[in-house]
Amino acid sequence: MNEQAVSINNLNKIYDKKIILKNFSLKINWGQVATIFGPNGSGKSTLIRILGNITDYDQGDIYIQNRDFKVNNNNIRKTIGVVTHQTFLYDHLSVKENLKYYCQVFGISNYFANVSTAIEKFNLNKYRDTHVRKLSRGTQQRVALARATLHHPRILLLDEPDSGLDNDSLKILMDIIDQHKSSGGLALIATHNLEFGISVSDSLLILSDGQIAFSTNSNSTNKELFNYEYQKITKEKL
Amino acid sequence: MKSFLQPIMAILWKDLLTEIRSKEIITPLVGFSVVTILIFSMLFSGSSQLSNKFASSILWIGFTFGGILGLIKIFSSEKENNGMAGLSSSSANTEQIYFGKLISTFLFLSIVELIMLPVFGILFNIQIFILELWLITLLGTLGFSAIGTTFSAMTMNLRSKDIMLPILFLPIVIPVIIAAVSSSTEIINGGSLSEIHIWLELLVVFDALFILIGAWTFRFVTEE
Amino acid sequence: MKSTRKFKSIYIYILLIGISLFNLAASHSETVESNQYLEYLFVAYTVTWLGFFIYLFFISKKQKELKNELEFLSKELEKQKEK
Amino acid sequence: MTVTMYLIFIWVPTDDVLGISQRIFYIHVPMGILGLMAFPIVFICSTTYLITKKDTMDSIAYSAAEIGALFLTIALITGMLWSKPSWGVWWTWSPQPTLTLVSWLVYIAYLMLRAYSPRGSQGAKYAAVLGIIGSVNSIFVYLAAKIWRDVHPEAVVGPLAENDSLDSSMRIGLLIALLAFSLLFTYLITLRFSTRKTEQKIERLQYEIN
Repeated sequence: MNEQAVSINNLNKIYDKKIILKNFSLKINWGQVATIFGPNGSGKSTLIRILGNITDYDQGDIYIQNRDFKVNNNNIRKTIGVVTHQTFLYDHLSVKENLKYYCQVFGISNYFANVSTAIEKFNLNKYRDTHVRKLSRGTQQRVALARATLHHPRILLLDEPDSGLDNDSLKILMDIIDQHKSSGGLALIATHNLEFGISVSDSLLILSDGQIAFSTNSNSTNKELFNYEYQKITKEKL
Repeated sequence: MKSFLQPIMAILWKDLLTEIRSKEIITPLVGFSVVTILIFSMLFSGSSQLSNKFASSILWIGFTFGGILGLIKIFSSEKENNGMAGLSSSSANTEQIYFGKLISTFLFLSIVELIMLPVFGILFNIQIFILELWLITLLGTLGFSAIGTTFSAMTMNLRSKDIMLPILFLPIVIPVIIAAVSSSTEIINGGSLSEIHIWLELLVVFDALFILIGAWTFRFVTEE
Repeated sequence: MKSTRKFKSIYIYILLIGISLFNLAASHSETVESNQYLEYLFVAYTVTWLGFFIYLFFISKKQKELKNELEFLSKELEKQKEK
Repeated sequence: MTVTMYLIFIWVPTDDVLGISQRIFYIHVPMGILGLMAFPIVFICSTTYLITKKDTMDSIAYSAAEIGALFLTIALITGMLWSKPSWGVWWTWSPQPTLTLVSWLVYIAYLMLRAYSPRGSQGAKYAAVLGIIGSVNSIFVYLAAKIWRDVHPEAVVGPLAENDSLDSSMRIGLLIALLAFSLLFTYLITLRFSTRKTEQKIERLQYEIN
């Protein structure tokens, strides 16, 4: 039987009198990178927060590796890493301390080795003992990425991971995503950056009013069509 | 067992480190509580008989109001840094998060008590180095933290949370205050352990029950 | 809908007649008759019934508002469906 | 319906003006008992809600808490009006009034929490947690106040101290009153519950329209 990595069926989310996701369904396979575009408030971030177990959902099912998301949630969460536009980092702790803390929370026993590899991988050596509140937004974002990949998750959820990143950091990010993909991992990305999104992903989605308004596979032929659709949907919203 | 304790200790370590660096909880709390009992002792001065009877009530009034300020602060660092979201996206259980926060709340409030008791002893001329008195204080503080952690996490997401916390919290904590005040009055006036054992039993049962309820309900107050 | 409402008012009637009958019986069973603290009793009963009355008043007002809103919303929904 | 109720409510007390202050008892005690009876309801419904996430359970808990608050308010006022002529004081801190007052505060906190928390399932979850903690806590409040009274015996003037002196006809009267008021209690809860249902229906319609 073919194992579906992530399968979302008829997901509904209502928050404070507003429908954020409406009968949302999506399937992603291993080794795939899917990117969601969409105007602000279309439900991109909420979707990622739901899959990252930060926000609860009202109706619908999520299956990860054919296992119900709400049952035995702990083991599933070990396979997921999340980056949102909140960094989840503590201002008064240094980069190293933050990473060590999250290693322990994730139940990783040899956290020293893990923290050093992560610091190396994201080129953070310079900042290892700097308090997070003194870092620039871009560096914080890099630490957040390091934090999300500490436990080597097979599923990566990235909400605007490119925000505030300079070109070098963006390159690191894209390398990470490529590596992740070739090692059989899966990534779901939400972004506003069309170029970045199209270059890293296999399938592209446009979300509007909590539903998929348009979806396509990314290859050169329909890039322009996609661009056109994106402009249309965003304009409608304005 | 070790894997269950690891996240709890991590949360405790993180809270302590943050507190050592930012000094947001213990210092203002001690200041507030000490000023409160100072004012009361000033008002009751001259009537030593009266003040002896009310001494422990005053200690607990100071501690309760200071403690509420502390509880408002306990989750504000998590709120500012979105630490709760980070924790719930990790593989830590809500029970582990609850115990981690409970232990750090308990530790902070106990440190405050540790500083307040000598001040209290000096102001009211009371011998404070009695084992039973410390036992009661610790049990009371534990019950205080057990409920406080849950309500602090709950009110974090409410509108006008600074007012809602005392409104929700004070009626619930009344049994703890009654038990702590009347048993420590007994002890201060030379009572023995056998006279207050019923209060100790009440406090132990209260603490145990509300830690269990807190651990179970914590997932519901932190889910978004 | 209408029949349940009638049923409810009968329910209330029986209840109140029961209470008043019991009150009559109780007043005969009193051995000591003293009107010394009459005003307290009067205030207590007034407060009680007034409390219920005010509560019921608010509930029925709320129900009326809700009914209006429900009608408005279902009309709105029909309009949307026609579109 | 409201009009008839109004008439009857006025008529019933006029029938009764002849009694003495002791008769407040027949209102006060059922009010107190029923007001506290709301706690087990809130506790059971809140627990069930947290486990099953069924909106009905949450609505019952909400209705019970609101009616409980109403009953306890009346119990507190009538209690004071009874205490004053009987013992010459408006208020004593014996176990029953302590429990009543603290429970009343808990219900008020519950209703305020409902008003101040975000709409939808989150507010309901918060309220359920408070409901569970508050219900369990009421046992401790009673115990604490009772032990306290044993320690300070001068405070013994509880309403139930009077219980043994009730003769049989008074006891029957009390039972009838309790029965009548429990019917009213149930009726009010169902009324509030159906109102709550309508509210939820409207909320759902609003979602559909948006």
